[in-house]
Amino acid sequence: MTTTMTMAKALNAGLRAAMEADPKVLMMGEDVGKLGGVFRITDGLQKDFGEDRVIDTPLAESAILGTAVGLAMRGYRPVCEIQFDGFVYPAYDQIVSQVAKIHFRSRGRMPMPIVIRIPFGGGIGAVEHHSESPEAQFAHTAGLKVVACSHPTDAYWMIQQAIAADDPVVFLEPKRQYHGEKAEVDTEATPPPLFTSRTVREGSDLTLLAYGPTVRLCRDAALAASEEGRSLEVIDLRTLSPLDLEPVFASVRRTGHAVVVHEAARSLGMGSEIAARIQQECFYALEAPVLRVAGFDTPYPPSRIEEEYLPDLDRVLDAVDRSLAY
Amino acid sequence: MTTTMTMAKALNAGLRAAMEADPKVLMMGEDVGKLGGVFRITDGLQKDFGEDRVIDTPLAESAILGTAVGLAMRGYRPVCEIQFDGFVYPAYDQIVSQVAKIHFRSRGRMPMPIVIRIPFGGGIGAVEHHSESPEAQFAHTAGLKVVACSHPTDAYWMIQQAIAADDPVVFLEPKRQYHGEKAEVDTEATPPPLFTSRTVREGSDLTLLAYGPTVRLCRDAALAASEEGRSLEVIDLRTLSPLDLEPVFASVRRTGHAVVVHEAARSLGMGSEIAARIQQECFYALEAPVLRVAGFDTPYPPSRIEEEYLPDLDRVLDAVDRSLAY
Amino acid sequence: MADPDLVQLLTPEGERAEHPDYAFAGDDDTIRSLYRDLVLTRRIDTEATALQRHGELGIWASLLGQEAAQIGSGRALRRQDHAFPTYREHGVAWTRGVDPLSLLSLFRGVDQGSWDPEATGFGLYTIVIGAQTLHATGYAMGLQRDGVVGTDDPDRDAAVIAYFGDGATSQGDVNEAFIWASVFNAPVVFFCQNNQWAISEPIDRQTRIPLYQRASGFGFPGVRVDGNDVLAVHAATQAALQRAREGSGPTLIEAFTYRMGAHTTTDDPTRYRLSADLEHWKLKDPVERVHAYLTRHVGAGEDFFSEIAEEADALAVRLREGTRAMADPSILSVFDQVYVEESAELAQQRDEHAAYLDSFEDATDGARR
Amino acid sequence: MADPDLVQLLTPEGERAEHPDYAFAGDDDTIRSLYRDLVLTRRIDTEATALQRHGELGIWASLLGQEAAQIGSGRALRRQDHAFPTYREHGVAWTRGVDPLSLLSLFRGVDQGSWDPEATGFGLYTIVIGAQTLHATGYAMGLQRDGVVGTDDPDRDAAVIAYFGDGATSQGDVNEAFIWASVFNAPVVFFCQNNQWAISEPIDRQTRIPLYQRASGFGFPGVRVDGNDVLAVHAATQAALQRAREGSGPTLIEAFTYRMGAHTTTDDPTRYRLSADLEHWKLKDPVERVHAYLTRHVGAGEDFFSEIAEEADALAVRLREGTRAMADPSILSVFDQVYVEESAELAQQRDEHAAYLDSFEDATDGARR
Ligand SMILES: Cc1ncc(C[n+]2csc(CCOP(=O)(O)OP(=O)(O)O)c2C)c(N)n1
Ligand SMILES: Cc1ncc(C[n+]2csc(CCOP(=O)(O)OP(=O)(O)O)c2C)c(N)n1
Ligand SMILES: [Mg+2]
Ligand SMILES: [Mg+2]
Repeated sequence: MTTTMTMAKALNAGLRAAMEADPKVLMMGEDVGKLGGVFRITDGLQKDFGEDRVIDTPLAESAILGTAVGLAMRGYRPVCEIQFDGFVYPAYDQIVSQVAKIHFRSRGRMPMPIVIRIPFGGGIGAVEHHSESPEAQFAHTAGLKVVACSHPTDAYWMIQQAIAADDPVVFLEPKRQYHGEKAEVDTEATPPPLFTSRTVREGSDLTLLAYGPTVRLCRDAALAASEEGRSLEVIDLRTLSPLDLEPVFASVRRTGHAVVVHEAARSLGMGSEIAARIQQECFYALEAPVLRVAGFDTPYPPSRIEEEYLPDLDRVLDAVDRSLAY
Repeated sequence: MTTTMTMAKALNAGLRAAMEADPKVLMMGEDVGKLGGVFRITDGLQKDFGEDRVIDTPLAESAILGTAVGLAMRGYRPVCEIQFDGFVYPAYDQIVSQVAKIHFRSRGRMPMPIVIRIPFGGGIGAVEHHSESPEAQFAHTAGLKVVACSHPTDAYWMIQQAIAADDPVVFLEPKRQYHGEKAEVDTEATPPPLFTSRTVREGSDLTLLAYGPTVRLCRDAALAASEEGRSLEVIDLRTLSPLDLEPVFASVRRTGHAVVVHEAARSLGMGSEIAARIQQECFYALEAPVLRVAGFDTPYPPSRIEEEYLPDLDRVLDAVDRSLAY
Repeated sequence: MADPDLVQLLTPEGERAEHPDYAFAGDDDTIRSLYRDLVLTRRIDTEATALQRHGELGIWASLLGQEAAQIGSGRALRRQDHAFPTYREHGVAWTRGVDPLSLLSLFRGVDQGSWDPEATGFGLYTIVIGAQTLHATGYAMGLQRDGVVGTDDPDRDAAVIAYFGDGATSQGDVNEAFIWASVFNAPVVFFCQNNQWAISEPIDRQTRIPLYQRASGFGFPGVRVDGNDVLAVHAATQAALQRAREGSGPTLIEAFTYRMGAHTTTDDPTRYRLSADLEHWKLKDPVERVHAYLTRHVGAGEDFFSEIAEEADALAVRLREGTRAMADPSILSVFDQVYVEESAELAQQRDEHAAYLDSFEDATDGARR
Repeated sequence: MADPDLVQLLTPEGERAEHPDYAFAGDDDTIRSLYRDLVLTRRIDTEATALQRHGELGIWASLLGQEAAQIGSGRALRRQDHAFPTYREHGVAWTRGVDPLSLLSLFRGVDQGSWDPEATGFGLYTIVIGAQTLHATGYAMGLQRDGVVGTDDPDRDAAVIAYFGDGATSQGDVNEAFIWASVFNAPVVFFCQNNQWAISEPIDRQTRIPLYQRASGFGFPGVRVDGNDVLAVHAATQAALQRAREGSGPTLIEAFTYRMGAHTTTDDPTRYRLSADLEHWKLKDPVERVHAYLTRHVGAGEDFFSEIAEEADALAVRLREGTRAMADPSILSVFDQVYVEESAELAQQRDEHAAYLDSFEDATDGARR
């Protein structure tokens, strides 16, 4: 059965399916209940599953994660919503020192099947702290898994897979696309495994690597480039930790060129790890250095200039030009 | 005048000199007063400068940094001691969303001359959370500067330079070496600028990049390699944000080979950024991929096996072999 | 009957009330002046909301209903005191002489706060809930070290006031601020505007007892005032600030009020609260009761009120025009204020981007793809 | 004279005392059994300290002086209750049937906690100060959702106890745990061992009023008990646990005690505290007073005491030998327990390292450089 959905609706439907499938699944966070979250991703869930399973929490992110740990120890599968990317940091300690480490600390006795949902990325005209891209910090943290969805179909399946996974998953949702492009979601299809990347568009001249909000940008760039006779392959990384780079290496071995695109600051962003891995695995195949199009190494700017700050079609194509001209 | 000092003593002397030079300099942290810190780095300072300038704080890292922000706004220069690397995370929000961003937010009106001292790295036989290497997360955060000292002379000067700097500096101290190798510190010398890397040993076959605890390891590796007729150049990065890579590029252009060594987890560790930058800047000069010797992508292990976990001479030399054999 | 645990000096009907511990320190002229503040503050808010609707602001956080809490407390500050706001303290900003246009530029997305915190004694807006309460406490510790607490010199002694909401009381940071202020006896007044809501969550999601009682657990006094009564708020804040300046340490003030509008312009409160509540609180309006008092007991007439209305109209025009005239910053400016001492690395990143931008200028048609 | 704000049921001299609200629920046999616990716990501690001195443990956190606080509270737990410790609750571990050897293996650096938290009802040691108080609160919320609170079935109703120190009360996490427990009325007992010190910092760095009063600010009861009086601790904990199990929500217990030893074996308390304090607290020893009571009022004789002493000696031997016999884990094991579902990426890292290690085996002399 296929239904046309925005990403917001797809996530909502995915969460609902997960709650129906397993009574141990809980939603918790600020405003997730009656309001259905500031983005309405949990819309209607409290009404249908009750206040014990969809918990409007006190305003304290460390406690959202800290109590989720306790609930997980008791056999629950908490899905924590962080209202905006910039507000995950009060919970950082619980995430990196507890959520990420308890399975290891307990020698496997205490799995932490917690999902941390984070609307991330910019472009919504918001004030400070509402447009951050914190993924690299989590991907650097052993014990966490980190994924990002980029369109409604993935959103629908990936959130269910993340909830079903027995490891803690940081689940990144490109908030700018919540209410954007719709897609036909086949709710009876068999989705690909969660921790896999996926080729979105095939091409032979250069490999464009993206995740979350930049997948669509890279698709657009590939389209624009094709009009100039250039064939770009676009890969949606989907999983940032673990990385699923074999398909990337295979692609780069064919194209000889790679450009990574993300909104997070360039230094120590995902692009750094991916470039480091590609140059190691595809050393002789590379015809140009791996290039990165990313946020600058500055705080996120005031929103009136965020479109100039964020990677855009021109900057991606410029990098493509530079790589191919190398 | 030169004095023989351990790194612990050198830091202590540097802090004392900074407090003498500027009455606005404050020390704050858990146990920094009467006890002089669990590593005795602030030994004797409270006695000489009083409880108003050397503050034994309540046990709350977020508040240590949060109040330091307020003190900085009032014109003070707080030097915050985080007792162990693993305990910086409760303060993470204040560090990345406040300390790092207030200068930017205020359009330059509010500098944040705060130093965050963190004893970091492993090898001291400690329990969990006492052997972490959190540097990459701070180096990814725009608005912070991040440096690491590796021996007593640098420790003496760099801490004073960090305190004198008008930007927030995360100051990483390789705790394993606090009471290790002593050095003759010339307290009247003119130190190199803070945000510069330094060539520790010249060589022509391969460039070894290190900082903090791995500098000594790489020096030892270069020595061992020289006995096998290999000439390794060792660069102490010293500054992790900003990076000072021009000397590194120059070196790699000569040697064609580079290996980065750090204790932090490999994925998204400093090595990823450095590899990404080297492959970009030295593309044609590289004769082998940039290799990384780092902590594994796992939590830090129980201490009885930490020596097997940490990068050691064999692993460094193995990477050197692999690079040169490429 | 009056609630014994709620300080009230002016009833919703506009009648003065007595309280054993608190008295309003001003005269009727002061009240006229506070009334003007209340009206102008409300007008700033109305205008900003309209500007947001017209697409001139990205978002706006309305203070509707909280005017008295903000004006009463802001006017209790002395020049040398320092306020640490959240994102909703437009009324306090007004009392500190911050040009409302600089609030609007923030919500427009032109900058993140352009006023001078030291010159105005009004810190930058802080969006991460509760973070500023620690900054306030640290600043207060700085005052202690500067020797401007408890000197008995009223022009010298200074204090700090930290604003936060009911929701914020659940954050670790706020509780740590309570602890530090108590342990160091810091000259800080914790001013909680309990507007009953944290976005969609009612106060019972944050506490099961009245918030002002939180202070007792940390060893300092807490008081609940009618947050819609500008006289009571002024009196209670003045007393707490005086305690702080004298070196007697922190106080928690809970200003019991109500968020009459949406959380921000992107919020839809009809999803989570009843309009009956709003009706109830309309009867307690903070501006109306001063209007009633001034009319009935001070003989303020048409002249007085219309003069203020004109001033408000003029202010609204200035805000409207000023907002529309605001220039966007240049993208290259983002590189400039990251550090005091720019790094070569970042300078290179800026230069590269400048060159990239120039490449479009150089292109024959000057256009991007 | 008895301190009215301190629950005491057995004086330092070994005399029973009355309290209007609390009574010890056991008989003299129970007290004999508690005495045994106290002695054995102390012996575990002494032995571990010695093992550390001999280089067999990396570090040890002594509970000397806190035996009664731990045994009294631990023995108040029912099988179905769950305890969340810090790193010092060796006595509580004992009451939960955790083999002390598994505490030693942690401090030796062989693992990070090898007992089964679900089977023992005793969570893993948590070193980040305060973090476990939130885990405890979440676990308690899980009990509520499992329907094992307030059912009136004593074998079913369960509660949680969270241990933490005086220093920990300053952490945001602990205060957030108080808030959540209060808002959700969670069945959790917050058990604070106020041993007067957080490493070198005396209690006045954390609070200016008695800690048990903290609870009132959050809307739940707090009580201070003589933490060196095993009967009082038992009674107060049992009452608080019962409240929790019945669905009446959280309680804060402050066990007023003293850290008689160093913070850990790496600490040197002579740098920051006076020996006079120690002398004062020696008179309040938690073991001695039970000894005195048993001797004077229960007629426990040589037999009883020497039997326990022998048991302690045997335990010490077992710990010594068991510790020395502990095998180090293999380095490759660090890859195994990072995730439930291993990733291909990490498997590759393990395989590479295994191959690297093998390369030494293959080398003619098998030796590394
Ligand atoms: C740390 C953090 N978490 C979440 C948010 C998102 N958020 C913004 S305002 C708000 C509610 C604040 O409620 P309250 O403290 O009562 O202040 P009010 O908005 O009512 O003035 C939330 C959850 C935030 N800004 N910071
Ligand atoms: C978040 C954090 N900060 C700092 C430390 C280092 N540290 C370990 S124990 C301790 C003092 C704890 O004092 P208290 O809570 O009174 O417990 P006690 O050790 O007295 O039992 C400190 C500061 C830590 N473990 N965690
Ligand atoms: Mg509110
Ligand atoms: Mg203590």
